[in-house]
Amino acid sequence: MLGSGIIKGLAVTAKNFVGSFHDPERLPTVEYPEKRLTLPEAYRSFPFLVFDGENAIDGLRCVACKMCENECPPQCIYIIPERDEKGRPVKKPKVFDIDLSVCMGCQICVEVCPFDSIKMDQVFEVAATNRFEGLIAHREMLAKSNTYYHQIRPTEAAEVDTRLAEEKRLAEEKAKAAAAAKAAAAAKAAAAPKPVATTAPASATAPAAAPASPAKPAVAAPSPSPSSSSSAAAPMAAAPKPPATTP
Amino acid sequence: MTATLERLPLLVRDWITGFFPEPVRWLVSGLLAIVAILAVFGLYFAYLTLAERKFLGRFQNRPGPNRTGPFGLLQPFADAVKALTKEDIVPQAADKLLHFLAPCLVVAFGLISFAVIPFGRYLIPVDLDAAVLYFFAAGVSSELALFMAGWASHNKYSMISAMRALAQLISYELPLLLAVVPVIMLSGTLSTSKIVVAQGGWTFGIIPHWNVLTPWGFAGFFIFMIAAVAETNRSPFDLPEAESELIAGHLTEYSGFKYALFFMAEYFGMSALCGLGVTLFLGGWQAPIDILQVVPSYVWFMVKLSCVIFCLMWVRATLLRLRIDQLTRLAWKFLVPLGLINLGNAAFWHLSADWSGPLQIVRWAISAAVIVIPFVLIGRTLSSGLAPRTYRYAT
Amino acid sequence: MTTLQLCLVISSLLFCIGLVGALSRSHTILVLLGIELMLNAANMNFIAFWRFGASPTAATGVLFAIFSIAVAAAEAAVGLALVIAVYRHQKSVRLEEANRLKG
Amino acid sequence: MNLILVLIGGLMLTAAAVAMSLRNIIHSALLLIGSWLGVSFFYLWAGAEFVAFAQVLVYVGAVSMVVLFAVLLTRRDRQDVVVAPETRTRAISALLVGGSVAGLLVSAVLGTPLATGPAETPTLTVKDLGTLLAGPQAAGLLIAGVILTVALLGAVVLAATDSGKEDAS
Repeated sequence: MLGSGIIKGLAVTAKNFVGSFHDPERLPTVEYPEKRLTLPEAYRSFPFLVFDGENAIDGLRCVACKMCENECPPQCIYIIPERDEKGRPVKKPKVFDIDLSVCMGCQICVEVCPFDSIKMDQVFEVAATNRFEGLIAHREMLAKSNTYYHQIRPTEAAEVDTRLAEEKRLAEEKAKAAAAAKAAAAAKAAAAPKPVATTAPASATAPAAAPASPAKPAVAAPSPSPSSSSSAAAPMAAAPKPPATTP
Repeated sequence: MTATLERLPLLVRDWITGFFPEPVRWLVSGLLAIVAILAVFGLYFAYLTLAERKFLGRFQNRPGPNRTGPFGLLQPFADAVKALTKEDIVPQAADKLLHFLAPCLVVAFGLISFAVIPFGRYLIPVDLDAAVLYFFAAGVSSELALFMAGWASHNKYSMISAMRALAQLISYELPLLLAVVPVIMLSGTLSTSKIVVAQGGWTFGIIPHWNVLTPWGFAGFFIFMIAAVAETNRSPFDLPEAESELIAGHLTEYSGFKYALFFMAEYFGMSALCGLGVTLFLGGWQAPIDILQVVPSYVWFMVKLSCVIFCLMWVRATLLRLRIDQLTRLAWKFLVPLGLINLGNAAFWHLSADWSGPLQIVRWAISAAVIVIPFVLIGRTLSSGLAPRTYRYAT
Repeated sequence: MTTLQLCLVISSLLFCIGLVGALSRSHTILVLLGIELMLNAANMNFIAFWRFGASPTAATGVLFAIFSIAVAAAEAAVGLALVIAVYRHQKSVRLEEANRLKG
Repeated sequence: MNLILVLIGGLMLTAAAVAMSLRNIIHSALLLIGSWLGVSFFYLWAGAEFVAFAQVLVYVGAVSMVVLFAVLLTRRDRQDVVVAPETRTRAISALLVGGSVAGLLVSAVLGTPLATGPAETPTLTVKDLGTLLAGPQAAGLLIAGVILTVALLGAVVLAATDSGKEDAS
């Protein structure tokens, strides 16, 4: 009969109306600034830089390799590497800016970062009174501690920490092996003039690991370890060897 | 005690007019009536907007405005301040005079309809002999103001909206009047106060003699309310300001206080038309049960009015906007024929007024059949080929 | 001048304004509106004679005015339908251009 | 008493005269609505309540809508509502005719001794009107109803688009 659909619809809205007064399921709205929902761990807004230790700038994991800058689709990242007094690049960003009004939150910078230094934040209240200065995040603003990272995404951070520890261990072992090999080579120097051939399996990591040692001996080492490839948050699993940005 | 409460507004009026000399008392009492209507319905309008927003929120599973004051009770005043402080923009190519006149007229026409509505036993601003006719004469004029707004804005969307407003008015004026005619026929008067008095009395002290509780009155009430929603341009018949198609229709080029005036006029018009519906069909200020007469009559009127307006909000929260051809088809192919049949039904009811005993049941059965059978048949014709629909993706 | 005469003078003037409008304008709708004004002037006379005439109890004037208003509505509807029909043929609403008997 | 009448009449006549001389049809139509409202105020002043409300309902509610619709349907663009001025000879001759008719009517009105009845407002309730319309004047009512129905049908037939013909042309 004509009108039965209208009555059905009215019944649905009436249920909503009555239910919203006593059934929490029917009133899912949260009074936002006072009450906040716990964000899901995978929630992401804009990137931030992770640092270890106490000092935000010195502890930055970033080595200013510019991979994220190159890969960023809207090109919102701007990096100038630090240089020492002789003009040689140091493995630290002097300027690291992200234009938040341009960033689209695609997470590609996180995917490509070989050093686990850039991660996605969960802060979404980034309103500013100025469209230009207010929304450009500088290095100091972006740097957030590893503890904070553990707070916002515990699972992923733990995974990253294990992997970094593993890599550190591997790098140390390798350094030890290299040292041992060097010692052996030195011992054999008189007899055989070709010492490097014995360390062939580790040669892939050598160019990056070796120059990293003066500043941050333990942290940076891209690892082609297959164990982390299952995790979506482990971007370097299939990452290629970083280009040699350092001599 | 009850009598005092009932006469309270009159006593207040007499007390105030007592301060003035005799020759100007009629003027003062007239002005008092105007001020009272403006104050009461101004406040009613303010809280109606809040209630509408809160209720719509509840219908859609959200709490609605609740930030300004406790439970958002100060929201209407915040809105008023905002509307008053906003810049008033007049388009350069607009017809300046008409652009200014339209919001003023729309509120004026919305307000003058209140003059003939009996708000209580002794509370009727003007007790005209041809009150119902006056009401409709005042009501049709407001659509003219909408046309002026649409025309003066020099905007194509506003123009389309103005055309739609006219088409909608012409289409729905007829069912509205056809729904009212049976009431006038049965009560034998055009005066709203006498129509309310004619609906007085209770069977066994609990069943009121309201028009809506008869077959023809029930049908008439529904036709009236559907047409009233269309006349006041409310959802689902808010085609003149269909925001998805016409931005805001005739309101597109209005801002600030002029916009607020249109908003106010919409609510005044709705209150007035619902007030007429209450007067004609729901017994006006009559109490629903005999013993509840201790409550003053004007309270009953406002309670009924609020209930009817709540139903309109409920409908607004539920139904989708019609297309313009569906809108006119509903009027001409459904409401007008039903209204005409209902007229005959009311005539039968009038002629069979002296049937009693078992004949009373026959009377009810015939009257109900006369309205239900055409409803089903016309409904079947109208919806043939439309239902049941199958949806491929939705369940 | 009695009140009745004043009423009649006003209605005569209204009639003449309608007449001048109908004669001087060439837009069909305006001509129609002028005729409506003349009709209104005539209605005013009925009411004036009912109110101030010799036998106000007869109510004939009021009844005549009611019928006249009803017929005026019909007249306006048909007239404007004619205007639209003419416009559709001639693509113009000016009376001078509607000068052919054959459509 | 007469002051109110003169006021109403003056407003009504001014509105009508200005409406008839304006070039923008929409403005003309809206001003004419004002003039019709003035006529209804006259009825109200004269005590014919029912006629006054019927006048508003029919003229302001229905006729004006039809007029505005006709104006909007018979234009090709927005400028079409502003009509070209009439020729001078036409205007002058119309004014001459109108003026002479006015002079004739006014002098006739003023020159005729009119029989006036009692000064008090005759009471005519809606109920009286109803009994009159349904009793002695029933034939008139029926004829008016028939005329309205025929006019409605005729207007629809006239204005309806003959779709087949439109395609051929």
